[in-house]
Amino acid sequence: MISVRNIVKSFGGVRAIDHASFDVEAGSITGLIGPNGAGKTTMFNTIAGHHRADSGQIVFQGEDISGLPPHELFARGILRTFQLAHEFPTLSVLENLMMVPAEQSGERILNTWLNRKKIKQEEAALRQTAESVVDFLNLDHLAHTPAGNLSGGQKKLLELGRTMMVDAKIVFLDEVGAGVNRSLLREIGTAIKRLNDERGYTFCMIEHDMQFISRLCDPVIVMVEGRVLTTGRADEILQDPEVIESYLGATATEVVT
Amino acid sequence: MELANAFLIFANYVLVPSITYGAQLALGALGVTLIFGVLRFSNFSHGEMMSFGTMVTILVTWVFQKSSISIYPLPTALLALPIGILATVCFSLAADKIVYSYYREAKAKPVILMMASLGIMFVLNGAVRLFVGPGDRQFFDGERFIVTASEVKAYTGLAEGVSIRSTQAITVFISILLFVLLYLFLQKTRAGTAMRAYSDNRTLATLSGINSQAVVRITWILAASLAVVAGVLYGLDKSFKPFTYFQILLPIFAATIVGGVGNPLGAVVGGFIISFSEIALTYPYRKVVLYIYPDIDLNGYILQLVPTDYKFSISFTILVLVLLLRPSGLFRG
Amino acid sequence: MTRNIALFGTLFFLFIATGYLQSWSVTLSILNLCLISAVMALGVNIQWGYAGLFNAGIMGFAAVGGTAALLISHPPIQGAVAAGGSGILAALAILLAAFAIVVGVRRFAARKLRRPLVLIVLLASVPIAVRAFSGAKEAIEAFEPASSGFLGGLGLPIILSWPIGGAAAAAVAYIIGKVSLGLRADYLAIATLGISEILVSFFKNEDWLTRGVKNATGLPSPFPPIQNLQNNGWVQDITAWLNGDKLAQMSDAQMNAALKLHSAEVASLIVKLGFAGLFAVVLLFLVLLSELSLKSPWGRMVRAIRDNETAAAAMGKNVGARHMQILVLGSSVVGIAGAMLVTYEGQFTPNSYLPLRYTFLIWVMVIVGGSGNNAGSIFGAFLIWLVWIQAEPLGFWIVDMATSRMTQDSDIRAQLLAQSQHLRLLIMGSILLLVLRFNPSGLIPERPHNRAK
Amino acid sequence: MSFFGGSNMYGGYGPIKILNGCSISVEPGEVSVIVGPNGAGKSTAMKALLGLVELTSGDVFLDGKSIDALNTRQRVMAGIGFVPQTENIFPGLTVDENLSMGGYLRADSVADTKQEVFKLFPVLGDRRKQLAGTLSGGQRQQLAVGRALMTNPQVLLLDEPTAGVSPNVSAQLLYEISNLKTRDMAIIMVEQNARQALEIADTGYVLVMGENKFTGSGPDLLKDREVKKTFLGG
Amino acid sequence: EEIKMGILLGFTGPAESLATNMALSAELAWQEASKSGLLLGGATIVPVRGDSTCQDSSTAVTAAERLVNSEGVVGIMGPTCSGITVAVTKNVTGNIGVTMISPAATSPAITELDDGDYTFRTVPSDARQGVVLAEYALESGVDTVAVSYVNDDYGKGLSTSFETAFVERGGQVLMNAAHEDGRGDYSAEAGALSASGAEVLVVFGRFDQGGRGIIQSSLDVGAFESFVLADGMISQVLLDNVGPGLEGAFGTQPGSSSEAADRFIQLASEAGFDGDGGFRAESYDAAAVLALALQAAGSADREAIRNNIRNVSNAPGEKIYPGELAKGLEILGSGGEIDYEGATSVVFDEFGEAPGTYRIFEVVDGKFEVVAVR
Ligand SMILES: Nc1ncnc2c1ncn2[C@@H]1O[C@H](COP(=O)(O)OP(=O)(O)OP(=O)(O)O)[C@@H](O)[C@H]1O
Ligand SMILES: Nc1ncnc2c1ncn2[C@@H]1O[C@H](COP(=O)(O)OP(=O)(O)OP(=O)(O)O)[C@@H](O)[C@H]1O
Ligand SMILES: CC(C)C[C@H](N)C(=O)O
Ligand SMILES: [Mg+2]
Ligand SMILES: [Mg+2]
Repeated sequence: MISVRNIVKSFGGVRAIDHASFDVEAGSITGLIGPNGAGKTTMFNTIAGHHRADSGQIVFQGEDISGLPPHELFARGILRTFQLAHEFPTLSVLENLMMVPAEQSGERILNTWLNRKKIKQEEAALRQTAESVVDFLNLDHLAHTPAGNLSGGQKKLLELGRTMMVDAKIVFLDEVGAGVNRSLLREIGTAIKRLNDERGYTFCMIEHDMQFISRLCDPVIVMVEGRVLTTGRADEILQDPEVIESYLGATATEVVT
Repeated sequence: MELANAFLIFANYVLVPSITYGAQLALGALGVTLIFGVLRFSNFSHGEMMSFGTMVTILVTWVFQKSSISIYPLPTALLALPIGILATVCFSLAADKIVYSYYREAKAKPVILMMASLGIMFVLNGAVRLFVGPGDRQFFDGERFIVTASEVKAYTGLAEGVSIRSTQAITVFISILLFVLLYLFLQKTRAGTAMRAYSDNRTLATLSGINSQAVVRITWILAASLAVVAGVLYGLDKSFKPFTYFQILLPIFAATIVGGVGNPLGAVVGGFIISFSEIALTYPYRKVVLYIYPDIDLNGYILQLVPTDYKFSISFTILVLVLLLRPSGLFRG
Repeated sequence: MTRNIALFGTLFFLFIATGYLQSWSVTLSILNLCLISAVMALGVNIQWGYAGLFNAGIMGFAAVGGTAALLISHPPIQGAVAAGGSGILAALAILLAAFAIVVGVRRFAARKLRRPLVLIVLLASVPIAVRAFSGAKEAIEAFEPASSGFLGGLGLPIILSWPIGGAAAAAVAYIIGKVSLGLRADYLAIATLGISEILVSFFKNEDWLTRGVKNATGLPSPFPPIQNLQNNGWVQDITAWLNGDKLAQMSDAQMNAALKLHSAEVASLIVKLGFAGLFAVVLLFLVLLSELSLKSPWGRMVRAIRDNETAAAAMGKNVGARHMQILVLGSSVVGIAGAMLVTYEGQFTPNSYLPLRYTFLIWVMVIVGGSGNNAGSIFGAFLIWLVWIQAEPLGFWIVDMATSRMTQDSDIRAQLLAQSQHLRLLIMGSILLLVLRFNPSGLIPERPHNRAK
Repeated sequence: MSFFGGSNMYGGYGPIKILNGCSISVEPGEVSVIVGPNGAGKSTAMKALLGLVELTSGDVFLDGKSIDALNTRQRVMAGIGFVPQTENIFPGLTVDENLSMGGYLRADSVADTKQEVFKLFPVLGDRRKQLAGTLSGGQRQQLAVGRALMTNPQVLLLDEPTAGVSPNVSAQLLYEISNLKTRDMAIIMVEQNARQALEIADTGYVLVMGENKFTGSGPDLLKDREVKKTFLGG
Repeated sequence: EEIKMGILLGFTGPAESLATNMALSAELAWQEASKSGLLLGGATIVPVRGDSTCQDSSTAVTAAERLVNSEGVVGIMGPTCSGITVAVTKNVTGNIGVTMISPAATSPAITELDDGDYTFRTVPSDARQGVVLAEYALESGVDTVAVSYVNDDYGKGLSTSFETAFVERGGQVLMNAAHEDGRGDYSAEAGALSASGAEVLVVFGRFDQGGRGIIQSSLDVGAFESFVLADGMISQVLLDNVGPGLEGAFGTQPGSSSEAADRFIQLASEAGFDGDGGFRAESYDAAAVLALALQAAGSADREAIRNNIRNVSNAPGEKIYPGELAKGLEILGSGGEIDYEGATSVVFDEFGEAPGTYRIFEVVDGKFEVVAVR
């Protein structure tokens, strides 16, 4: 579905991505792991249009999308979450969700003057969706709180919730799990699976929780120092000595079980 | 010979004035940039702080002059300067205590602090005029020129000369000195790093044991001192008039921004960019060119890029152009 | 809500008090400027309060609106048009033609040829245009320089200039936006401030167009001149009715004199009321539009962009386009206000466009009133303008009171009284600081949007 | 009474009450771990211990004395180090300067400690001159912990130190933290990575809605079925 | 009885440094009239001040309204600046019918202003000053100049009338460029003007603002040695501040008899302020004319005052000079006629302004000395 070809991205002297290539198959839940500073977030930022790659190409469903701005990628169904939560602090949790869908007729200023009725109907529908997402994330009691007042983990949940507001084709999740309570993370995992099964979302996720990765992801891509080290099924990867050496450390096996 | 003339005329009308004016702007911009860098707001009262400090300095200078204390050939005002600085430092610390600290603690948005500084600006503006009135005040004494154009002409036998005022030399000297000191202070000392840390993340600074009140105090002391030095030097070179101190705020801000707010080096470079663009771009180069190419027929053209009517605009145009190429100023803040 | 009612109530009371203590005419003058300021503040609020755009170029947009009022309403000056109109038109035509050719070249010519061709076209056309233009400019400015020396305007009703001023400001804002919208807050502020200085110095120095610093006075008013109005029967009737008690006790001659005096006052009151009505209609209309947008997904999107641009972009919002839209809308509102102001004053004086008055003061209004909230900004505009005007007599009064213990001819008292005008800024500053101290997010702050039902 | 902690803490953000009588404490040479669902008030409790959140009632004590009257900076000077959950570095300073700021209060030389930190997190050594704001998420986290270690405190409070840190580094980090015990440091740590954290915990707290729900030694809690199911993800 | 009169001047803003002494001068005249006890059988004039800002017409107009409508003044001395004078006339005084005499607004635009004959001025229009100055300059052998004017209606109007007259009479203006008041630095202007090749610099500005800045900068770099000045620049303060560089410069200022002018300066210094400087004598005269017209009107009636302005200040009648207001009041009180001359030879023509007599000053030994009157 999305194909990353030979991307290079440097910041001053630091080469964050160094000729990395990989594919994410339609319908898969692909994991992206690697040690801190491997270039995973930078890769997401590049795909989602927040950075421009120094060289290389990103192809989405046959179209070269390198260098397109974020809002156009969104329009094509490419969504992402942020590793450091990017909520809209003065908007309520519900509003944070309701603002997500694009092409809302109420976002056109002329409509807000001339076409109030249509807006009202759309809003009602949106609100329902948003409320169900809020329920799902256990944030219902905070639906009307400004998102800036959420706890660290709650903000991460909100990040995830936003991807559930629209029919995305592919969602890039950057460490949704970090800081999220493990019991809740289980449920999130279930939800991701469901979205994948029922709505046909493709996922590509960065995560450091190996349990989570091995439960959900196939395949798993390993990045190290800006390059793709290897790709494979989770259980294979977890046994790979190189991966253990550079990333998992001695406790790896223990974690998986 | 002719080349020497060309150079002298260029130096006299473009180089020396630009350097002086640039240094004056740079000194002002250093104070603005410091407040922005550490306390994170644009201090609109800076011009009035300059004016206030200069006013005190003038009053003290008069006392000195009456009791014939002097440091000839240097202007007496330099002797009175510390007292002006002291007064302004006291004022700004008081203003911080009464006004700014409240918003800092309430974690108000920078724009609120900016508006508060506008309030301080209004108050100072009124207060200075209540004290000394709105008129022009001359307080320069001492030797005005180091060398005048006619002296140079007589000495060299050339057709052109260049004049250098003592105030110009003092201004340039002091601004270089202050800039170097400030730079070293911010980059090399623990207190300097603490100031930058504080501006980056206040809570974490407290958590690291940095005394945020001390940081704020040092910042105001530095900014107020810079303001008074800038104000007095400017007043010595031109004259003291409250209204101009408000007007000069705009080019000072422009200088700060061009260089990149929060960056002392940027403030200095910004000051010179503004001054050069005002002076060098509006100067008619007819005579300079004629010295170099005596035979050329200029056909009545005076070779002025921009009329002086637009000199303010030209410096702003440069500003916008610089920002287009480097959206956060020449040196990142 | 009760708080807002209390605040607006206080304001209302202050206006009434001004009416009783000073005069209704003063009250209405202040009110009209308040209304105009409120429209400007609304424009700033749309930009800063809704979207976090730091536009410090308010002055420039007000000047653009003001220029529109001049150019729409001033009768054309035949002599000047005859002297230089054709030259100006020719210069314009040449530039337009050149522009058309450049556009054509960029679209159709081979890639390699584009740059050289564009260069050639520019090099050929610009000097000709400049020559035609400067000749015309000189001719126009030489035409009766003391009384005119410019082209004049179209001689159309001045009210037309309100929408046109708005549109012109919008167009200017579009260009400014193209240049400066990528910048971070403080940088955007100084860039817009700079560009507005450039605009104003253009209006100041291009005499052929605006008459420059020689000022264009006597612009037609939408209302009949007071001198005519005061002689109208119905005005006299109203005057007689209003002053019935007083007039009854006078002799005929006295009565006629008094009637004349008072009818001038009444006529000016009527005109001011007329203006107040027009301004209020504009203000309400703009507020209505702005509230409709703010309380809809558009408003939500804009606030989201203000909160976090990166995330908004990732959620599919075209941040650049929205910023441009808001800059254009807000500036056009300011442009309308600029045209209204020139209409009200009946003159265009480019020297009066000063950052302190048009940029900082308006910003103070928005922040003191409460940014992000239209009611707040409007309240701020009313309050600050009232204070701005009343600080002067207030300053005098304070000094007078404070020194009343001194002997009548005390030197200090005299000195302080003589400088009392400078208390205006001091008082203004103190009030600003006091209000901010007790209401850091403004007197009527942005409503938290969390209780959306 | 224990060495350091808060007892019966009530408080929150202005009118919003978050803590409802929770108590947390730690002894020198021991590690206390707090776990709980998102929004339970864990971070708030930590902030309360530092004086960053105002308590309406309850005590914070250190070494047998109440330190309620001390402000944040004074508590830091009394020897409490803290790594917040977010905004825990100086983004505009270099890595090196960040660490120096960590050692700001120390009179002795910080060079040795810095070397230790670099040994623990080699990547920080490689990036000494890089601006901290441009580090990757996990690198930031390492820097944040490194900064707190620089203070060489008596009491160390860590709010989710391993969030976003890769498994090998986070395992090592926890190992180092348990090593700090030998230096008689008292450590309180909030963790979502609860299994590993509780393993090294002398005391574990489960916080729900601002109240202590369960308290016990780390291994005990790990064994508790209910705790396991509802908070540790089964 | 207390009768209120307004003083509307630019107390804040770019002309703020002029305002204080202008106000004192006006108040001096009113005090004189009130103290004499002869005014309308013992009435006193109470001055009320208003700030015209010199730049912001909205504020100025509201201040004027306050004076007229709430303070109920019967006449106004002011404003300082021409633009504001027009605005206030159009929006307030011209409509309501309150006499306003400006001591400083010199723009030619005011001559034919549609003011219901309520706006007067004790300074002549710059249209005339430009001509006088141009003629004198050519006579003194100055034929090639550069002009620097302050960029407002005053500077612009004056420089235009000067250039026209100068060129018509055979002079050459190599550069005619504006400067702005209140800027931080004027070396750019000085450089550009000197590069024009002219030897003499004509400055139409303000002695404590840009005008002074231009001269200072020119002297500092040695750009010019000879200067020609206009009324806004004639002030001892300028000479004191700039030093000997202005020696030999000459310039014009409205007014005729120097003797009368000196009388005013004398009066001022007795009252404790400096009467020598921009527009102070004019302010005294404007205020005096208002007081005398009030006396002639016989009551505090706004229209009657207006109708008597010319009666008291134009011939025929006994000539009245500064300090002689009591005498004037007395004559008027007994039904006689006066011709108020004042410090600046006050006459009002059909447009309500002085036809313009100018004193020509030259700087000799650091002082302005009158060398001619025309
Ligand atoms: N703006 C920048 N300037 C300089 N270096 C940068 C910048 N942004 C990222 N880097 C560097 O690029 C490398 C890759 O960072 P990235 O955030 O992609 O890592 P990551 O794989 O997401 O790591 P983590 O698991 O810790 O989140 C890091 O070494 C980081 O320090
Ligand atoms: N600044 C604030 N203002 C108002 N409420 C806040 C603020 N910060 C946090 N809260 C609220 O306090 C509650 C507890 O927050 P806290 O950060 O202590 O949770 P936590 O237990 O640390 O959660 P997490 O595991 O997600 O970090 C949350 O419901 C949150 O909404
Ligand atoms: C103060 C003066 C220089 C005012 C000037 N004469 C004018 O008409 O505006
Ligand atoms: Mg990352
Ligand atoms: Mg937390």
